Amino acid sequence: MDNLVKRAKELLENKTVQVVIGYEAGPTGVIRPAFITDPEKAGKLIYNDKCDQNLAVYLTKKEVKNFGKMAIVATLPVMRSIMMLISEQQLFAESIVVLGISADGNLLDIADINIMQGYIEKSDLSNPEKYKALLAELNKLNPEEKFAYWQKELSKCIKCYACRQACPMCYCTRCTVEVNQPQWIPVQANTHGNMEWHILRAMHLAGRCISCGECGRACPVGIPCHLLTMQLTDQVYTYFKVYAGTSDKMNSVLSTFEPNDKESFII
Amino acid sequence: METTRKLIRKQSVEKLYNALTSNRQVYAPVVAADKQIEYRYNPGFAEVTFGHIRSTLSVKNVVFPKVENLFFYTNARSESTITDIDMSRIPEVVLWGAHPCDNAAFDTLRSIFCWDIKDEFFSKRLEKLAVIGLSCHLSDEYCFCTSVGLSPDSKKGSDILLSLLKNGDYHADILTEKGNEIVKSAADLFETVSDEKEVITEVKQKFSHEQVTSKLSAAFEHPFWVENSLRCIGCGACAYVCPTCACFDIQDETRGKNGKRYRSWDSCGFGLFTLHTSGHNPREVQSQRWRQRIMHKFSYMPERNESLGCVGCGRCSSGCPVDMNIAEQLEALQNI
Amino acid sequence: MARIGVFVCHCGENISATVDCGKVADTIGKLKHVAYSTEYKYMCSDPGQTLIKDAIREHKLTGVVVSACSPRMHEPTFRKACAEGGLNPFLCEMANLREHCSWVHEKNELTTEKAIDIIRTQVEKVKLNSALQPIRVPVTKTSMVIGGGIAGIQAALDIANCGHKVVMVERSPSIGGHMSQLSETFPTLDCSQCILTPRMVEVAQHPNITLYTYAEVESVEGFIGNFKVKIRKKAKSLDEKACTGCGLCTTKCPQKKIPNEFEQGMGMRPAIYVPFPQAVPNRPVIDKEHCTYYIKGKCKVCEIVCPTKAIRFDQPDEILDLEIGAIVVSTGFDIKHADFFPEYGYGKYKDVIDGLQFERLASASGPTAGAILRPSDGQVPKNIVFIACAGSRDPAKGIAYCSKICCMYTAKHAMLYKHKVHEGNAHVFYMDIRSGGKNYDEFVRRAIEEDYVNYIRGRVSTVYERDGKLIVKGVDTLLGAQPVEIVADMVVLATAGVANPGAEELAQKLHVSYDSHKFFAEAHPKLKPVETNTAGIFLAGACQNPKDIPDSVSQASGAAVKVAALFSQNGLTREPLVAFVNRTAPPMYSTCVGCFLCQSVCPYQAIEREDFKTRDGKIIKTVAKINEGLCQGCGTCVALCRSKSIDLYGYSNNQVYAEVVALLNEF
Amino acid sequence: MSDFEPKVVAFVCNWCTYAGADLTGTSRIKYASNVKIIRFPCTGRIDFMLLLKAFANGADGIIVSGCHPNDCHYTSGNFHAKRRWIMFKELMDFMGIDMNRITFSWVSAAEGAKWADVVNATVTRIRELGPYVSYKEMVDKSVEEEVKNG
Amino acid sequence: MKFGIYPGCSLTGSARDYNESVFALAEAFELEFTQIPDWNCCGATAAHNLNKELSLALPARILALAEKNGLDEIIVPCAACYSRLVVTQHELKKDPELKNRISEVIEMDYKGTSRILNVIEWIDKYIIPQLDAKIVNQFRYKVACYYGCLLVRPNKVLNYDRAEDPQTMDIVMTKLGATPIDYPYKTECCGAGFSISRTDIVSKLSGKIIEDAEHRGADAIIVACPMCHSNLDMRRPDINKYWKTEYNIPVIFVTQAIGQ
Repeated sequence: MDNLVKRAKELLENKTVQVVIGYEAGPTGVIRPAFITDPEKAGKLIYNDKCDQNLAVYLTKKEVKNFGKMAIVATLPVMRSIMMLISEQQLFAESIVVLGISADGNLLDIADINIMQGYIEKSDLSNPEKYKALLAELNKLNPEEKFAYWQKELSKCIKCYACRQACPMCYCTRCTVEVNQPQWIPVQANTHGNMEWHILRAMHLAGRCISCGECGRACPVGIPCHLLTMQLTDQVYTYFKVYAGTSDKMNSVLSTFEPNDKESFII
Repeated sequence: METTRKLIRKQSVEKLYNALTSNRQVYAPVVAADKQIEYRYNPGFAEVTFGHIRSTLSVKNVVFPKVENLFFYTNARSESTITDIDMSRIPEVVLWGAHPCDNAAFDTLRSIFCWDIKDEFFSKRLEKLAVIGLSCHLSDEYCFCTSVGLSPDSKKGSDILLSLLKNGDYHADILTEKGNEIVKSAADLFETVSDEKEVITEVKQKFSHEQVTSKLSAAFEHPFWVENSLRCIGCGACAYVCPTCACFDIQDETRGKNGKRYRSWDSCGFGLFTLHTSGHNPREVQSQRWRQRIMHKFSYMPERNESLGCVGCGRCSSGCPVDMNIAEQLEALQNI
Repeated sequence: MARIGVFVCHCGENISATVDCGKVADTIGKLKHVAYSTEYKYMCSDPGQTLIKDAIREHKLTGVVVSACSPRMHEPTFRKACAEGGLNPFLCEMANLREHCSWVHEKNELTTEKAIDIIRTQVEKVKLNSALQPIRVPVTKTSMVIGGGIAGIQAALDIANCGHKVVMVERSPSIGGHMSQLSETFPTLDCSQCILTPRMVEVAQHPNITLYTYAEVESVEGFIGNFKVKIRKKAKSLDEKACTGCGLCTTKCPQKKIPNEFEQGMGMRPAIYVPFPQAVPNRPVIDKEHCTYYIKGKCKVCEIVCPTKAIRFDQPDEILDLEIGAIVVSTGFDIKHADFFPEYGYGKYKDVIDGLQFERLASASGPTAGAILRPSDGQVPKNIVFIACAGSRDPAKGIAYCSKICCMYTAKHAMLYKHKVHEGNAHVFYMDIRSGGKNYDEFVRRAIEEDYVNYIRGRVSTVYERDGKLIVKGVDTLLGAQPVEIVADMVVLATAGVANPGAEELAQKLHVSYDSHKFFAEAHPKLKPVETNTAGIFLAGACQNPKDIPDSVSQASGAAVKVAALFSQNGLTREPLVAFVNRTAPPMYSTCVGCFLCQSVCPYQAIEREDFKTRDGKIIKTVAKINEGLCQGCGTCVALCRSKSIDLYGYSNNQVYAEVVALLNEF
Repeated sequence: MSDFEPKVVAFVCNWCTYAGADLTGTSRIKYASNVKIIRFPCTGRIDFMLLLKAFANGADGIIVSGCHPNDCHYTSGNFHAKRRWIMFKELMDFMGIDMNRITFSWVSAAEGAKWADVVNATVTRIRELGPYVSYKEMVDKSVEEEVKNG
Repeated sequence: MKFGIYPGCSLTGSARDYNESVFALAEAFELEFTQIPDWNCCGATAAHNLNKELSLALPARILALAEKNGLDEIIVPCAACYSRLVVTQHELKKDPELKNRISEVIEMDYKGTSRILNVIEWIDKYIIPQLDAKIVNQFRYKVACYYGCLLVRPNKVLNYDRAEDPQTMDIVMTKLGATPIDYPYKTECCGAGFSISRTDIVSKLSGKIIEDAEHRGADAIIVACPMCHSNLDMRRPDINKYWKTEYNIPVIFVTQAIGQ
């Protein structure tokens, strides 16, 4: 990715941006986020198919924002996250430079939001293929089996909230779980409390989830919690024909409505 | 007590295990369906793994569970009544096959829970716990026990420590009276020591913890903290998988007239951990929280508890979603 | 410590017949925090209310639960009683034992238990109630009427006659609207201008009405009683005070070939013009788009001829800032134009015209002085075809609704034609005749039976010209779907009434909702037909949907009453059951993170932005803030808010949560 | 399970269903007493978490009811609620939480008889389904987990 | 520029002249065609009345073949074929499930990425810009542009021109130097559905179309559909017999008009 390094270096040198958020390889070889502020260190930046963390989570982070204008290495999910963040007024288009990465790993020329929008619109926005199969499997189960499956998975949860912290859309400074008047979500990490937490999380991401799968990837105990939000992403599309993160002026599904929204269960 | 070493044959290990599970809760590691290593109560012997490097979660929950009820209460019109927890319900547990780092952590935890007043719940659980440890014959790049004064075959915290021999049998170091009791209950399974070689993995020392500790005292304002914690997303995973992290939160939960008070795990990585009611937060940003974590383990604890707050298990690093590698950072810290 | 008083009402025997009120009062009395519990035959009676007032004082109650009938019935009664007893009225809740329990269940243990559950739930709720003060909002007693058609004129006069100030804003140079273009009106056939002109003059002369013509609404901010409105007064290039309205300029203007809007393009006007002779105000404006001076930089004939030197070429647009208390929207409607009907040849064939053009032809003040003549050659049409439903009730073309007025005016047109061209034949193609209204159906029957208008039930597929005649191909569905072909001299399309261009833009400025056809939406289709969902903004006339004159006028009077009622108070008092966004100490200021999804969920635009700034003005944080004047307390934002930063007085998160817990657990 | 008396909580809006239930009362139409009503200003106010809380606190069934589409007192609260319930139902179905235990309905202020029907149908259905054992078990088990050291 | 061309049955049979003129034009304007290999029937006649999946599978196969051969734009001179192909593309875009099913039926991947052009679109896009440079004789005639039914309908699907009083062919003809007449029979039915079974109806309906063009003094009727052509031209003796007339106004393809 010589182009990426070159572009990052340029941006830092001509002071267009003060920090470039990208990926580097750690000493153990694990790919991790990198924050480059010195053009001489731009060479650390890499991009390969293992770079799957959604970096957009850092765009709302105070200490990163403090640098000034940010450039960010952005695969499709990152670009969609950026759209969501702008539409939800957590980010200004002028405060970032998008170093878009195409599906085949090449640097895209994303000069502005409209170009990014065009790119996103051309892309496949449904859930990633590898999760579609898992979702289909789960959807085949009967209700008792589903309930048993999720109880078993969620009993593992330790409420470390890595799923929340890794998610670019979970940018609230105070989460519902931290409200204790009333105590919406039990503090303790038991199966029931965990289930309520994960239902809450999925509902709060309904129509906002951009299917990056970061929550599931971040989970230290391996709960496939991303399947919950991805299921709703499918359903949002089925019912309302929209995918999240396609435009910076996008209306959130649960904060808007159409009078003729169809359902079949209200009597 | 004087420690003794015996031999236990490969076949006898299973017998010992089955004997233990017949009259106690044995908490042993298994490979779960999703390939995660987790501890379960009384799994079948065939399920128990002897070849794991580290379980996803530490085993601290046997003495410091995710949630510990402290008491129950009932509110009536004029007064409230409190019902204490029936401590006798705390089961006797044998921790099976835990590695030396995890077992050493029980001492660290004791130094926190019992530094002045003995924490009842912790002490009771520890009292009812017997540990049959297993020295490490495997390790990976995250392991750094040798950098924190331990080793793959440290005996600290174990009642019995098993070490794998080349021929598949085990040496059993009987370290405490509790261990001795267990051996006595199945004396026929233990034989005299052979001269077969133990298989112990090698863990390279990455840093000197003394040097880290001495550097930290002057490093509070160092730019290191911001530079190295930018990528930290502020979840509690490192604290929750850590065998020595002991912070907890106390909550009441009332439903109608009945309620309970309990404590549950908390993490200094959370933004709200130190948030005051006033809105002021002394650790407002993630770098300050990350610094707290390292400082606590490598500076404050050695100072106050005379014990290092880290056993080098590497879980926080392997479990971190953004590769906050603690050994790497400590290595860098000792050179600042 | 909470001290709750519970008052169990027997309601004669309405409650006590199935609920064991004694047991209920006893059981509740044993609950924690219940300081007083009693039963009484009629809580709403004077002695019953006195019981509450006394108990409040005697037992130092901090909350009251009256367990009686539905709160929808007596909540105001008991809240008032509490206030008189010295307790904040919003610390009183009602438990509905009658409608929701005693009347709907048999007499048994379960019913009594349910009564206890219901009361306990309210006890738990009332413990968490807050003492609230009614919200007071001042009212600026000046109204604005947007649009000076008949609806706007009526509304403005009615409000002004109630003694309140009215600002009328009209986009075109004269008020009068579509009604001023009409010839005669159905069903009485009286002259439209004859009845309208006096009212136009009255508007101009009324001391309470300020008229701004050639002006448009630039922006609207604020809320009921307190709107801040900017109006753009477009430059007329004229000193209105100096102008005497002599009209010399209009006759001398060398540019005379501009299609006359008032005549629907069937006549011409000069670049400096008065739209029509009876215009109010009767002063000319210069049409800058067509004026030779503005285009080429020289001419100024009008300036030269003007005896009072009133022409001002360099006059700029003027922006007025107004404080307004209530707004009546009466911007009217438009009709579908040429491109919509390629199959009818409208726009292609001169003799295919629309209804408004026919009005001008038939009007005595129109381009033909009232004679019905073909636009193409000025001949009297011998055969005329009227096509009702040209566009309306045609979902395929996007206009699914009935334009309502066309049946009537088509009948009128046919009648007028027959009255003027006795030997001519008038044919009307129609889908249905919708003539509901006083004397309306009789009017249509008259057209058919007395004036021999040929009504054909069926639609027209195409109109084309051949050898100078218009061939109208249609079908007669009453004669077994026979194709009909009429060779006509003129075709009149009763084109669909549609929303005014710019209606959508205005609706957005006003924050008023509109339907898919861009008509303004009423707050409730049945019970709030003149209100919009924005408090203080009302609708009159055809901007809501196509309407005839009587309907427009009655709605305008309705809207005027709404404005007058609002202005009859010195300030607005509202129940304080509104939402609020929490505030905390710096540096957080609020747990609100400013995603503003609540803004799109709010039906009332009640959610505003609040910036927290450093001393040197740098924005630290922007969070949501509820405008209490606008919030109606639906709480949709509360349920949506992910960080639970919004809450609702009266139905707070804590309260509703406590209710759920109280209903389902042992106490 | 003949002696099983299901606990059913009804979350209703003030303007339509609450008023409709008042009408059921004034019309003296009888219905099962298992249902207890919690009043909200609007269906838009009903937080989905409250439904879960009802189950967690031992409800066997839930009714959620408000104004028919286009009749909302606040013009659009029920439309927002409808979207919310569509998503909620899909999520619950995906997780195996029994949506047969929740009745969603539109009951206007004039539909006193419909309210009685909705309640009776719901109570009958919940009676057939029995207590919501699997959810209660999860809640109880969670309490048990704490005692042991899971 | 590489185009695909789908001739369909008519162009290889009754409308050979149309085919030849399209190819002649392409050659003259240096546009290269690739005939979609192994093309099949578009199903225009009866398939869509009998079996929906069949009626979609037939055109889908054609489109899939085009995709497989990398043909981004396909010219479909026959209006009936054009209609079937566009309708299929529309239906399958609307319903991804149906798309998958049809993909299975035709045993080929179908993405729906090819752009389908009717002959007028093609002329407008590729011929007109070069016209001035190449034109030899202006087509200075009064013409009646006859669109027929399938070129512009169903309007919501084709999204081409307006259904009533379409203009595109008139505009193209104007650019060629012709004077299109105001012609109300532009989209009237020629009786194509009864082309074989009830030639009397064809004669009656097509006769009116010709009559009006003659009456308005047109020199030629311009068409862009082989079916229109055959009804207005090939059936002329029947028409004249039916109406007892001697109409001889020529009916020519729009492509022939350019070539002239």
